[in-house]
Amino acid sequence: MQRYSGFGLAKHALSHNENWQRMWRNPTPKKKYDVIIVGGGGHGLATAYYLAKEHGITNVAVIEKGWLGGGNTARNTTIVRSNYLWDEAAELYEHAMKLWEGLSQDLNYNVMFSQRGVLNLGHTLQDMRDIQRRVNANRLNGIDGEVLDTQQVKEICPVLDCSPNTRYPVLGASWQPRGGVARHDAVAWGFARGADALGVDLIQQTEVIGMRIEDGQILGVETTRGFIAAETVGCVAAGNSGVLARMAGIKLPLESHPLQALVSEPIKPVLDTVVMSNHVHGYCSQSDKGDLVIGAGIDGYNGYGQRGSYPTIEHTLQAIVEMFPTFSRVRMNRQWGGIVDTCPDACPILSATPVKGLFFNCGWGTGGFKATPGSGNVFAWTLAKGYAHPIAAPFSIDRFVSGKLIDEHGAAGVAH
Amino acid sequence: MLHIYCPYCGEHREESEFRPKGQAHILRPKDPDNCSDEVWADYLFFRDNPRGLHHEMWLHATGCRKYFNVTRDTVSYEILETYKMGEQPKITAQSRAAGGEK
Amino acid sequence: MSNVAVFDQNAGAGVLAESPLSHVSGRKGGSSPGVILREKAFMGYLTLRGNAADAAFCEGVEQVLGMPLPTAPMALHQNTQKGSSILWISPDEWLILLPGGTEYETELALRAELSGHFAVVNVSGGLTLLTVTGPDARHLLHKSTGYDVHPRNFPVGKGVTTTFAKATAIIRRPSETTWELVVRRSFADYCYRWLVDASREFGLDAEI
Amino acid sequence: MSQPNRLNQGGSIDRSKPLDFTFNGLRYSGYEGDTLASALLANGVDIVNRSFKYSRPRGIVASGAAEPNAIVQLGSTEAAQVPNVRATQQALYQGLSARSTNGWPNVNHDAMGLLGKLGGPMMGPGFYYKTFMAPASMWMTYEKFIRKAAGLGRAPQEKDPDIYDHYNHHCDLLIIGAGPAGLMAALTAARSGARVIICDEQETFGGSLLETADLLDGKPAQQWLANALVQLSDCGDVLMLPRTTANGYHDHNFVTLHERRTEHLADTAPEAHQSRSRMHHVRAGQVILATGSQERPVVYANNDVPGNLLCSAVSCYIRRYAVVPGQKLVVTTATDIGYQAALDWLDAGREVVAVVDCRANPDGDRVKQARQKGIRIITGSAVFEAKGSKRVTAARIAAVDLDAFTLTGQLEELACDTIASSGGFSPVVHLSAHTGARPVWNEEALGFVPGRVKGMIPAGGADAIYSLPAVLESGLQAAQQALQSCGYAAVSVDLPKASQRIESKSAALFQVPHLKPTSRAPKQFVDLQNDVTAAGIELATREGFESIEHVKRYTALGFGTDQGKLGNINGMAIAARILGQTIPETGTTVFRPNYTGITFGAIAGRHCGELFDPERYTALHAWHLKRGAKFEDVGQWKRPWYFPVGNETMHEAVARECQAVREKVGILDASTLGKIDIQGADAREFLGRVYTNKWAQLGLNKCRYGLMCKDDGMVMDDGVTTCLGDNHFLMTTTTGGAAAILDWLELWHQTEWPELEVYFNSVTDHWATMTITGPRARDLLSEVTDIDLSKDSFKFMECREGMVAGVPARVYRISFTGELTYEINVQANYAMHVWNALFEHESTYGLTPYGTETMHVLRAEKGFIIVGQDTDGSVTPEDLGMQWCVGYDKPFSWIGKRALSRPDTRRKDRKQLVGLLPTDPSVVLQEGAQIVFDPKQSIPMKMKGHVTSSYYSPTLGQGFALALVMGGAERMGEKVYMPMADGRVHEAEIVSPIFLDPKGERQNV
Repeated sequence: MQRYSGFGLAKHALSHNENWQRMWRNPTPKKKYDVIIVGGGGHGLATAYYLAKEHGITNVAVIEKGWLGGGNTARNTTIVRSNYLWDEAAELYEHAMKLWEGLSQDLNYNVMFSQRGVLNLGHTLQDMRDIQRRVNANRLNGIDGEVLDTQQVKEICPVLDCSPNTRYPVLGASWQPRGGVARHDAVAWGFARGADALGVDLIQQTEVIGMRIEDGQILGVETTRGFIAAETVGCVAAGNSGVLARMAGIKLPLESHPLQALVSEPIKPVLDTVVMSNHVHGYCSQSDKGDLVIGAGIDGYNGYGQRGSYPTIEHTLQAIVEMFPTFSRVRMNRQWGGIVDTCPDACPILSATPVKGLFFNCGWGTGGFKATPGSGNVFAWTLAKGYAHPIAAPFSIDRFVSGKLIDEHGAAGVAH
Repeated sequence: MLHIYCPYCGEHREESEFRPKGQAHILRPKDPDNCSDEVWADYLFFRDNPRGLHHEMWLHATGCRKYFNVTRDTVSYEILETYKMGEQPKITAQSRAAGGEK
Repeated sequence: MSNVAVFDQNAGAGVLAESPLSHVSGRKGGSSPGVILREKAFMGYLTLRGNAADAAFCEGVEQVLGMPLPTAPMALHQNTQKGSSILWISPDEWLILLPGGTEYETELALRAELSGHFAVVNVSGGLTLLTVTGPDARHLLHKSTGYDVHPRNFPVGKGVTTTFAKATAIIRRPSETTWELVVRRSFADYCYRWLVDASREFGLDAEI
Repeated sequence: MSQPNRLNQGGSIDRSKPLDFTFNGLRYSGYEGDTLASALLANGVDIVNRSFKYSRPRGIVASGAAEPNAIVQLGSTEAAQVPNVRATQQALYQGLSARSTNGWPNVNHDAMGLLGKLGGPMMGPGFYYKTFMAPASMWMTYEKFIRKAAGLGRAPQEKDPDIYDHYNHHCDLLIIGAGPAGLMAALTAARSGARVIICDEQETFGGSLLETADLLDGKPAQQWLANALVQLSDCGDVLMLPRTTANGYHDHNFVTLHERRTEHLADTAPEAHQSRSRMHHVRAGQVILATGSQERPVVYANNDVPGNLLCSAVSCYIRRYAVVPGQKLVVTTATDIGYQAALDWLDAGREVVAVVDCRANPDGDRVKQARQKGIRIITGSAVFEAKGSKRVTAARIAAVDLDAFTLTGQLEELACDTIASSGGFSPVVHLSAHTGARPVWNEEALGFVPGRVKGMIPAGGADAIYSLPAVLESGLQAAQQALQSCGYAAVSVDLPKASQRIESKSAALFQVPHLKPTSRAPKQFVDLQNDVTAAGIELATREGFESIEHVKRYTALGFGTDQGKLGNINGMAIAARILGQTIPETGTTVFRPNYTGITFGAIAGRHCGELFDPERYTALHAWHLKRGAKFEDVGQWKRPWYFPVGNETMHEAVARECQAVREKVGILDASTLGKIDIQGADAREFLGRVYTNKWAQLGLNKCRYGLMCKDDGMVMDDGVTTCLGDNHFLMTTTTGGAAAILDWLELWHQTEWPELEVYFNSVTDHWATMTITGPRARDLLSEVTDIDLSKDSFKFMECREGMVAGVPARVYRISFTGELTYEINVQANYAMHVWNALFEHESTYGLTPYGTETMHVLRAEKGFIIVGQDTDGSVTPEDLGMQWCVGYDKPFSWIGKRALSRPDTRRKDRKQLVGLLPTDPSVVLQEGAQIVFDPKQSIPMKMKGHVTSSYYSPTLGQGFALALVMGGAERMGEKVYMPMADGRVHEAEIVSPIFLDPKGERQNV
C-alpha cells in the first residue's frame, strides 16, 4: 500500500500526480471465500478490515450492489458521540469512540475526525432529568461528559439562542467534549483501502440475489455475477437487511424508514460544536467546508426511496431558526434521504441467526455512522469466532423474544 | 409529501393530516396467555418491511380520526389503493406478480 | 344505575362566563380591512355519535334538530330558523352547533328520541367559533391550511376538520362570504395570534 | 468612466431609472432592469470573486441560476446580510451593497492566490485525506486553518428583520417555466377553465423570448410575449408568479415554489407586514416541466480566467441588458448558438476575432449569416487554452480530433479579451430527478432528458426540443395532454407562426485536448465553484473512483451552490472518456432539492418565534399570569410551575406551597389532564381490556385509579376513571399523554374490537379542573357548594354533581397529594368565575395556589408515580410495586398482560421502584443520579439503578427520593450510594416509596 503523507503529496505534485496508485483493486470474484460480507458500506468495510487485521482472515469478499460507501455512509450527518444511556449501548459506542481516536493513523487515511464536542440540549425539566441521568451513567462508565447550565451552553456556543424568551428556552445541556464529526466518505474509503491492502476483495456492482442454505448451514450467496461460496456470511446492509433476511427465510424486527438531512450553502465558520436538540427537534454542525449540516427526524412511514416528506424538512428548519435565529438568511443548498433500519428499542442487532454461519449486523437506526469502527470491530470478532463478542452479545435478536430490550428511545429521541 | 385518499372522508388530503401507524393486518394472537414467547415477540416486534408493495395502517389524525389501510410502494411511494379497516387489499404482491391489477 | 349521566352545565345569570379569547384585545384594521374577524362566543356544541346506516337514528336526529343528518362526508346542514347546524365529522360522528344555552335541552331531546348505540357529549366549554369575512378571507385561509379552500372544492355547505397552522380546526363555509373556524379552547390563543399575524398584509379588523 | 460596456440603445433596461450601488466598497451605477451581474459587467468589473481552493480570480460566466463564480455577500446593515447571493439572479435596486465572498485583502490582490499557485499541484482532489495525520494531536489545529479558508459568505450576527410566509395551493396544472413552451401551455390551459399556476425564476416572464431575435407571427417575439401575458392575466384561474423558483419537486406532485417578493426592492422588506419571500406549497394535478435547457461551457485550459463566458450569456447580456462584456471576442463552439453570440457582439459594434467551431462543416442559417457578415470562421478547431490571469488576453486554438482526443495541425494564438464557449445544451431535468426519477441519456440530443414521473409532462428545452416552432408546439401538446388527464375537454389554440431556422447538427464537445496531457496542462476547470479540474477527475479515476458518484464525492464535483449546473455533464463525459465508457455507462446524474438555494427563514415561514409551536392555555391562564406564576412547559401546555411571592426563590415558594397544602388548603389548575368521555354498552368491558386492573364492579359515581400498558407490558399512562353511569365513564390521562391515549383507545376499538359498542370523545378542553387539597379543603368548598360534603355521604374516590359558586359542577373526591381533596370540574367558560369565588375565601382558609413543582413534591411524598418521570418505557406495573393494580385473573387477556410472563419481565432482579432517604437529611439527591451498591469500586462502576424523583420535603424536614433499584423491593433498609460529578458520594437508605401517611388517613378524613 502506498503510504500517505505530506511529503508524499509534495513528491507526487512534482510528477503531476500521475503516479498515485489505486486505493483498492477491482477484483474478479473468486469461487470461494472464508468469509463473505454482504454490504460495502462503512460497517461492512470496517468488518472486513478488522477481520483481516486483527484475526488474520484475509480470504474475504465484500459484496456491494452499488459503490463502496454509497448507502447511509454517504448520506449521514457525520456525528460521532458515545454518551448513550444504557451500559450495553454505551460500551458499544465507547468502544467505537476509542477506535475513532486513532483511526486516521491506523488507516493512514485522514478521516478528519474532529473532536469538537457535542451538546445535547435540554428544554424541559424532564429533558434535564434525562440529561443528568445519562451523564451520570456515562461518567460511571468512564465516558466523558458533563451537565451544563444555560450560561455554560452559551459560552460554548454563542450563536445559539439561549435567551429565556424562546418558545422552549435552553435549560441546559449535556456536553461530551470527545464527541464530534468525521468526514463520512473518507471513513468508507479508508477502511476499503486498508482492507484491500490486506487482501480483501472488494466486489462492487454485484448484487446478492439469494442465499444457499443446506441443513441449516449457509453455503454461500447467489449474486448477479454467479454463486460465491463461503460458510460464514455477515450481512451488513442497513436498510436492505430485511430483504436479505427474507432470502434466508428469516424475519427481523426491523423497519426501514427515510431519514432526511440537508446542508446549507457554505459559510464562514460560525458554529464550532455539534448541537443537538431532541425537544425542538433539530441538530446541526458545520462541516470543514463551511456547510451547516442539519439532520431531520425520521419519517414515520416505511420507505426505501432515499427521500422523505417535505414537512419533515420544514419542521427541522423551523427548529434550526428557533435555535439559531441568525441562520434565517442562510440558504439551504441540498437535501437528501437515507434509509435507516430501525429496531423497536433503537439499538442495533449484532447477532447470529438460526442459520449456521449466517450473521446480521443491522438495525442501527440513526446511530450507525458513529459506531462504524466499533461495529466492524466486534462484528469481525463475532464472524471470526462464530459467537458474539462480549460487547455484541446483548444485541442478539433473541432479546426481542426474552424481552431484554435496551431501550434507548427515552434518552436518544431523534438520536443522531 | 404524500397525498392520501381517506376512504372515510372520500377525499385526498395532505400527508400532514395523517400519522403512519405501521404495518397493517397485524393480528393479536387470539389466546395470548397460551401462546409462546416467540409468537408474542413476532406479534410485538417482527415486521415484513418489504421493499416494494406494502400494506400499512394510517390514522387520519387531524381529520376524521379513523384508521385505515394503504397499499403503497415503499420505493416509488406510489399509493395503489386505500381501504377501510376490516377490508382486505385488492392489490397484493401476488396479484401484482400475476399481472393482475396494476 | 342509570346508563348515562346528563346534567345541565349552564350556569344561571349572574355568573360571568369567559370565552377562550376573553383575554385578547381586538384590532382595528383601517378603513378597508381585507379580513374581518369576529368571535361567536358561547355557542352550544354537542358531539353526536351513532350509526348513520340506522334509519331510526337518522330520523330521530332530524326530528330533534329540524334538519336532516348529513351522511355525506363533510356536509354541513343548517337550520337557520333555529340558528343551529350540524356537520359531518366522521362516518359516525357529527358536531352540532346550537344557540348557547340550548345544549342541555337538545341533548335530552336527542336522548329521548334515539335508541341503541349512540352517544351525545356536551363539548361547549371546549370550543369557540371565529368568523372570517372580508375580501381577503380566502387568502388568509390559503396561508393557514393545506386544505383546498378553492370554491370549486369548498362550496357553501361544507365543513372540514383539518390542520390549521400547527393546530387542528374545523373550517366551515355557511355562506358565500363567510368562513367559520371552530377551534379548541386551549389552542384558541395560538390560532388567534396566527390569524392576526397572517392578516397583517391584508389589514385586519378584529373585534374580539 | 461610467458604464463603459453599456450600449446606448437596446435591451429591456430602463435608462430613465438609474440606480446606484456599491461593490467591494466602490460606487457604481446601473439601471432598473439590471441584475447585479449585468450592472457589474456594464461597469467593466472583471474580477468578482476568488476561487474556493486555489484563490484564482474569477469573473461572471453565466446569466442565470447556473452562475458558479459571482457569489456575493449582500446587505447594507448587519442584520440584512445575506450570504452567497448569485449576482446573476439578483435584481439591482437603489443602494444595493455587495461584496465578494473571498479574497484578502481584496479580490484583485489576494494573498491566498500565491498559495493557490504554489500549492496547487499538492491540492488535488482528496489531498486532505492523505495528510495532516501526524502528529495526531495537531489535527484540530490544522482543521482550524482549513475551516478558516473554507466557506463562501457569512451569516449575519443579528436577528433577521424580515418575515417569510407560506401559501398553499391546489391546482390542475402547474407550469414551471414561462418561456415559449410554458407560456404556450398556459395559454392553452387557461382556455379550458382549469386552475393553472405558472411560475418563472426570472424577474419577468418570457424565458428565451426575452432575448431572441426570432419573429413570431411576423413580429418581434417580444410583442407576442406581451400579448400573451395580457391574455393570461385576464384569465380568472391563472396565477402568474414571476421571481418564483420551483425549488423542490416532491412526491405525488407536491412542488414548492419560492417567490422572491421584495429581494428586488431592497435588502430588507420595505414594509413590516410584507414577507421578504413566500413559499408556495403547490399540490398539482399535472406538472408541466418547461424549465428549458442549460448551455454547457467547454472545458479548456485556463477556462476560468475572467472573460470566459457562455455564448448564451453573451447574447443575453447584449440583448437584454445592452451590455457587451468585452471588446474582442473569440467564440469556441459545438453549436450554432456560438454564431448567435458572435452576431450579437458584432451588432453591438464590437470586434469578433473569430468563431472557432469544432465541427467540420457547419452549415446552419446562422453560420451562413456570420459568414456573410465577414466573421472569420475556423472549423474543425477549438480553443484549447485561454491566456491571461486577471482577464483573458488571448485564445490559443488548434484543429482537434475529438475521437482521438488530440490536437492536430497548426496552433494559432488569437488576441482577444473575451472567449465565449458553447459545448451544447443540457435539458434542465433537476426537478424531475427530485422525485427519484433518474434522467435518461438521449444520444440524439447529447443530453439527459427527464425520467418518467407520474403526473409530469416535460415540454420544450427541458425535453431536448430546441427549435422555437417545435418548442411552442410541445407546450401546446403538453397542456392538452395534461388537461385530458385532469378531465378537461380539449381546447383548440392557434400556434403563433415561427420561422423554422436551419440548424447545423451539434457536436459533442466537452473537454478540449491540450498539447500536454491533462495532468500537466494548465488547469482545465470542470466545476468552477469547487475548483474541480479535468486533471482532478482523471486522478480520481486513477485512484479507483470509477463510479460517477465516487468521482463526484472525491472531487466535490457538483457540490457547490450551483449544484453542478455547468459542470456535472462535462465531468461525467470526461470520466467516461478516461474510463473508456459511454456517458450512460458511467452513470446518470442525480439532483436533489433545492434547484437553487432557499433561505432557512423562507422554509420555516411564520412558524418561528411565538408561533414556533402552539402554546396551549387553560381557562385560568390569565389569572396565573397576573399572580406572577413561573411556567413549566408540559407538552405544548404552559402550566404554572410555582407562584413566587415577593422575592422568593423556587425552593422557598415550593416549601410554602407544600406547607399550605399539608396544613391548610392549596389549589391547583389541573385542567391540562387529558379527559375522555366514554359511552356505550361495552365501555366497562373496554376499560377492562386497556387497563391493567379490574373495572367490572366499579359502582356509580365511583372513581378508580388505572394503569395502562402497551402490549409489551411496559407502563404507558395512568389516571383516574369515574363511572358516571353504567354505560358512561370519564377517563383522565396524563397531560402529555392525552392525544396519544385517545388515539390508542381508537386504535384498539377500530382495529381489534370493532364489535364493542363504545364511543370515545375528548373533553379535555371542555372541562376546567380545579383541585383544592388540604385539611381545610372541605371547609373551603362548603362555602360555595350545595353538595353534601360530609365524610360519609361523599366518600373518598367518589364523584358528585352539584352547584359550585353558582355553576353546575362535577366534583371528584380523589387525591394526588394524600390530603383531603376535591377536584372541581366545570364547563371551562365558568372556570374563572369559580376560581375567583374560591379566592374570595383566600384569607379565611389560607388558600394557596400551587404549581407543578409542589404537586410533584406532594405526590412523591405519597409514593405516587409520574409516568414518564418515574417510568421510561422499560418499567412494568410490577416493577413499580403496583401489583395491587393488576388484575391477573381478569377473563380477557388485557393489553400488556402476556408480556409480563416473558423471561426478562419475570426476572426477580429487575429495577423496582423504592424510596430513598439520604443519610444526610440536608441532601437532596440529584434526579438522574446513578446508584451503586459498592462505592469503592473503580470505574466503570456497576450501576444498579437511578433516582427518578427527588425533592426536599418541608413536611419530612429532609430530602427524599424515588428510585428504580435492581431487586429494590427485597432490599429495604439497605444502603445505596450515588457517586456524583463533584466527587461527593451520597449515601441513602432504601425505604418504602410511601413517605407519608402510609395508611391514607389524611385523604380519607
